[in-house]
Amino acid sequence: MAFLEIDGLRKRFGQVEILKGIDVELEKGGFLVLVGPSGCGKSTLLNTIAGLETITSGEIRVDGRAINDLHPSKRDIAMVFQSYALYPNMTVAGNISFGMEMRGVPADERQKAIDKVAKVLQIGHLLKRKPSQLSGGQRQRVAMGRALVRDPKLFLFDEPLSNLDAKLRVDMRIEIKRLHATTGTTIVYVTHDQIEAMTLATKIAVMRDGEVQQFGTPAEIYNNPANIFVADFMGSPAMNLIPATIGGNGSGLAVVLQREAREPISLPMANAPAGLSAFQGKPIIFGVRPEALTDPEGAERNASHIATADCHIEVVEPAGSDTFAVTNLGGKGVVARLRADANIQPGTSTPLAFNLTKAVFFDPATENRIR
Amino acid sequence: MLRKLLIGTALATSFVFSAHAADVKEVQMLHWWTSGGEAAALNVLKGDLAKEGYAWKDVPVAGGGGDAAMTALKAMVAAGNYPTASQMLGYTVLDYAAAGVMGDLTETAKKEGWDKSVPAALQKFSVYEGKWVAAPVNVHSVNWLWINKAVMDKIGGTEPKTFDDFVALLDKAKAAGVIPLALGGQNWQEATMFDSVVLSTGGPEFYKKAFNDLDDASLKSDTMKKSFDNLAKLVTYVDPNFSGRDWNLATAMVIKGDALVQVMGDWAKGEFHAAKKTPGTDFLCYRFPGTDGSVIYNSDMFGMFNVPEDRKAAQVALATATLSKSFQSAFNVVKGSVPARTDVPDTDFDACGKKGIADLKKANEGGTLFGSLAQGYGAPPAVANAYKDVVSKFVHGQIKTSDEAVTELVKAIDDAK
Amino acid sequence: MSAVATPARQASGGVNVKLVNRIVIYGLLALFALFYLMPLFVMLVTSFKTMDEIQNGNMLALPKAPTFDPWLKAWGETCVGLTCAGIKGYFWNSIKMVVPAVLISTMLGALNGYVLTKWRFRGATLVFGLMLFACFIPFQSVLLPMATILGSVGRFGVTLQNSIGTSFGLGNSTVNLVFVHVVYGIGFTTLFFRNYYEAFPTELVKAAQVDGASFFQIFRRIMLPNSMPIFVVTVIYQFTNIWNDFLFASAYAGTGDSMPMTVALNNVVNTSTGVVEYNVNMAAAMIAALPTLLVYVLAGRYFVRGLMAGAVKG
Amino acid sequence: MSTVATTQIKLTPEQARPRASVRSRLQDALPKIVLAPSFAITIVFVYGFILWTIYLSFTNSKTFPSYVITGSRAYQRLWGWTFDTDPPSSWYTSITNMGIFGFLYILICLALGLFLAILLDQKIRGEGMLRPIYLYPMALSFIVTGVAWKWFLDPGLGLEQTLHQWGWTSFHFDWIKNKDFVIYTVVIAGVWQASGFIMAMFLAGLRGIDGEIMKAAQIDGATTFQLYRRIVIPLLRPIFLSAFIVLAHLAIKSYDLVVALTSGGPGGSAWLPSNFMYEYTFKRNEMAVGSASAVIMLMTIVAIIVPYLYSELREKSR
Repeated sequence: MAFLEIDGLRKRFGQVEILKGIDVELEKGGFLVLVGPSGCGKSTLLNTIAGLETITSGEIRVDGRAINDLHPSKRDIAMVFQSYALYPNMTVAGNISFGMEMRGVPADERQKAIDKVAKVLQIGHLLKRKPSQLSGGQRQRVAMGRALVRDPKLFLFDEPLSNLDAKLRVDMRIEIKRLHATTGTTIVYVTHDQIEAMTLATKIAVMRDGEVQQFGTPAEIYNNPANIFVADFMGSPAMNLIPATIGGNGSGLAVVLQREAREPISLPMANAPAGLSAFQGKPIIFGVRPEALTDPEGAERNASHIATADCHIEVVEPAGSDTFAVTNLGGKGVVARLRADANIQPGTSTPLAFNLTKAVFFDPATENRIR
Repeated sequence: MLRKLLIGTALATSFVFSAHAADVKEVQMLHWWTSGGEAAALNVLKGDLAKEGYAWKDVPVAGGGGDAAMTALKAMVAAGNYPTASQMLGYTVLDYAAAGVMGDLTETAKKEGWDKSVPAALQKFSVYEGKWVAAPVNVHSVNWLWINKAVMDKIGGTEPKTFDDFVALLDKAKAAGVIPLALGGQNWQEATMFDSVVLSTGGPEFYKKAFNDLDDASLKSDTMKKSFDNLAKLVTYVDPNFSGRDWNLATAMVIKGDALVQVMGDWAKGEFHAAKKTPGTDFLCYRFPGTDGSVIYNSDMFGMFNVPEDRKAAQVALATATLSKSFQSAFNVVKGSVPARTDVPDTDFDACGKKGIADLKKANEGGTLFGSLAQGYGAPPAVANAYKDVVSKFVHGQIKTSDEAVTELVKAIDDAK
Repeated sequence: MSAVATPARQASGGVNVKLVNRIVIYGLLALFALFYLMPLFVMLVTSFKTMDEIQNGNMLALPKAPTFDPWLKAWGETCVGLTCAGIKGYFWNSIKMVVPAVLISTMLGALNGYVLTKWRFRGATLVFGLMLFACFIPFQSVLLPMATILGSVGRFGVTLQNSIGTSFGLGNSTVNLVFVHVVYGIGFTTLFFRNYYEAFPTELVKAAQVDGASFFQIFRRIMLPNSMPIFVVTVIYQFTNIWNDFLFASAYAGTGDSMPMTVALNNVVNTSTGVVEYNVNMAAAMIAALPTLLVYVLAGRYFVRGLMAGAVKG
Repeated sequence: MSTVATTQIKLTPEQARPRASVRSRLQDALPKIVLAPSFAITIVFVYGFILWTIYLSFTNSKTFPSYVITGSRAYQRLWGWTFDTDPPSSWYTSITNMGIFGFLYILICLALGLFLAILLDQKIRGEGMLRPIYLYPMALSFIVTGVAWKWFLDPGLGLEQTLHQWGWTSFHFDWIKNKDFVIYTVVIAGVWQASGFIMAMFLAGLRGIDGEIMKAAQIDGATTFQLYRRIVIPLLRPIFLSAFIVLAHLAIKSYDLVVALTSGGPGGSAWLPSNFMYEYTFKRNEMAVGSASAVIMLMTIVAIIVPYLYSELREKSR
């Protein structure tokens, strides 16, 4: 039995259904990231877990106990908000200990807890200040301190890093990861940033329009996206989604990619997914991540199935650690990720290796994965 | 239904109060006499009652010539908290009596002989369906001229006996460079003056028919039209800034000699007294020309409410004291008005007061004591105010001709009836 | 914002243009200050004149022989009805009515604003709309029905008094006035607080909920301590309105022992057929207005700050 | 997870429900419970009384309320008076005055308030002194200031006489004595009383505007005038609306203003509907007509305010 279980959760505002039957579960000590574009319902889902919003139907269980009807304070959770939600009228110490005060914890115990958390987060020198006297990063730390001090069963983070600048965001991300590793708490974390999702999560739920599109480990989500939306949303640069057709090639199936003013590329498929044969002669969406489309020398050695084709390079983007090259396939710009020192010029043709082991196929009608 | 409701609340109140056995030795008095002279006059009554052991609980609400007080009274009655007595004017007493909230002082009236001593014209308002419901405090009369004697001497004027005399006198003043007529351009002042103009123009019979009986033919008549013409004539003698002026400022113009004459009720005398002026030497009081022998009156009354039993004794004491000869004399000497009973000796009154008392007696006996329409003693408030509207609009030019004024007057009074 | 306006002027003209601009601005401000101060000036000079001087002199002229007598008379001697002890005694009546009325209506407004913004429910907007529209009812038209209800409540109070020995203040005219002002004040107080709390971060409330604070604890510990500006605005607004109310005060509390200042002042100022002492009236008026004037001058700074903080933002 | 296990888990909260549910239901209802008294008294003491007034307007109530329905005579009379323009009926005067007064009062207060706020926002030394000077009129009751204004506007006592004494004898200002202009003096005194408060609202709004927006506009080459017209004033839109509500409510309730300043004006030419209503209800003992006029006033307010409230609140709730 999982630690956090969400069963068939629905949430309706009048006529509008915000959450359309969410099923998610998370093991103890896990780190669940809810990710999706704004308006997908991820924050609402978090709020229902916190008890800040009621649910229309379904059940939320923590540690085997249904908590849907409990007051937020009775759910044994702690929450870090996007704006940090520090009480402006209280000092840092007051902010951290407010929850304990509400539960009637004696003053000396509160002080001990404050000191402990302050040490962990290195905010001891800030305890007497008011939130308005703190920098963004400091506020973030205090907000986390307020959550940590409760030692709850479940931590909830609502886009906690989105108000920080890029550098600080990376630092805090690492900090959160370290905190998770050292304290072993269970965390549910909302973000719209797929990098945060990939780096922090043990489980990711990709959401759109009040539905979970895919639920799984970061690797599953990344390598086996369930549909075009997930494939497109996760990963940076995004997966190349190229309109293609499935052609027969005597022995087996082949992916046919149209090119401008040149004959199409035909990539033979060795271990095509079973469902693909039904699409013979029909259009599909061919998905390949930039790192699976590279120069033949840089191609993954142990990949079982690589096809190479000459491509016309339109743009070259050296990014330091890698070089990205843009070619045109199936009427779309397609990004290939080459080694940093790959020697290619825009306007020339060069062979590119397609790692077809990592390629995925989607039905353009349903947008679902063809398996 | 309202009546039932009010009586119901009164009963409830009296039931609750009947639990107390002892009488409440206190009178609660709503009034709007808050200025120095008026308060001093009323203090006489307070003192009289104190001598009999009754405390005076003052409920003064000034403003708008009693408007604010009447609003407060309506609220108090709606709440079922009746005062022992309230200062009231004319038809208001009858309205409250019709609503069944007034007390009954008939016994006291019989004992004190009020039926004989109080002029019949006043009893029309203080007696409702044979029951005494109010005690009249005074009689004001409004058809007075108040003249600055120094100015009068300077221009060589004599007492005007007719309207034409009056116009001639005003012309003299105009020629001498003083403002002939001091008028406050507020509707009640204009209408009060018009009361006198109508009495002067049409005579007592006409006034009664038009302004007390609201006789349609009289209201429409040429005499009424002539009255408006006369009013228009008078208005030509007014200074340009008269509009909106308070009556006491107009009186001050006469006192200072900026103006010759003011047409105003006898309360104006208080202003002369306050300025340490004496009648005969500093100022003159004449009847409005052509109205000698008649009195247009208004009267302050103390309406007596249907208070709980334990407060009735105090109420009787208040009513008795109010109509006692000594108080009537003392009060009215200060207030400038004349006693509400005709058997009070005039020894303490000044010349104007003495004349007022004599005039009242004569008018009462001769049947020429008429209620002032402008002051709410000629007709119910709806009509009186409609009348004031028309007069004021005529004075200020919204109504342009006397013909139109007569038409409007008839229409307005019909509408309000 | 003003900080950025200045460089623009510098850019578009030289020092002279800037100087002329400043002179024009200060000139206009001073001119308007004169316009606003004029009636106060008239009242002030009049209150130091003798009646003779008022009647014979110019109203804008300074007093030739300033006298404090009108002030002394207004304070301690002038007649309010038949009691001639000045208006000093009516301060207390007003204060004991105004203070509870202001506090209760403000607290209710704060609670309502809190519920309407942070605990939205179906129909909350309609409820607010209905309460806001209530601000517009003409008070003259509620005078009588309200009196009827207060009367019944008063009789119930007497019954209680007789049966259990206390009326709980029912029927007491000060209590009545407090009630009336609360009833007709919550529309505006709710408007002020709702607009303020609308911009108040909801996450703070959520955080407090997670921290285990109850409905009232959140209000007391989180909302109220952060509502100072709007509190000042509302209190000033309510204080002014209730202190200056005449209609309800005269209708429900005209009797001497609970008569508020406005009624007393009105009784001094508005005489029907008596001599008007303008100097005393003006002095009495200033004395009566002193608390509100003081509140405006002292709290004016917070007032603007409070309005700024959101009272007008919506 | 077996079916049995599921059942067991479901059982526990099921059993605990009676106790937890009463409390939690109370918790859920608490906000509504808190709001309920305010809402209830509003319903009774505002809307109940409005219904009462509407009822009375269809009776023949005179001095006291009468509860016998007698039809719409009060409205017929008001309707008839609406077209009595020569000579103007009191009702016609009241409603035309309301139009003139309402329009000018609100417009001038908004314009003057905004103008003063902009001036005061130019880093003025002595702002702390000027602000209360502009604000104080709101603190005074018109019972008092009315007298001062009356004197000031009186040609024989105030401004005109003073200027004549100073030698400017051709100066003429007698609006308060003129039936066609007296309503404008009411506007002047009304503006004097409320414009400072509106100034404070605008000043607060100006202080709340993000300085960066202003900087951006200046970089775009906007002149000071353009800056205010194109950027600042549009940003102050919500304050215009709030100020409008405050002013509209003050305008409709202006009663003592007219009484203290003009005693109704020459021939009743300064009346506003609230004066009309008070006169008929309390002075003329025609309560039905007074109530009908109150109902018409309220309906007018509904017509003006409700669309605003609707659009404002609908936007907000989204």
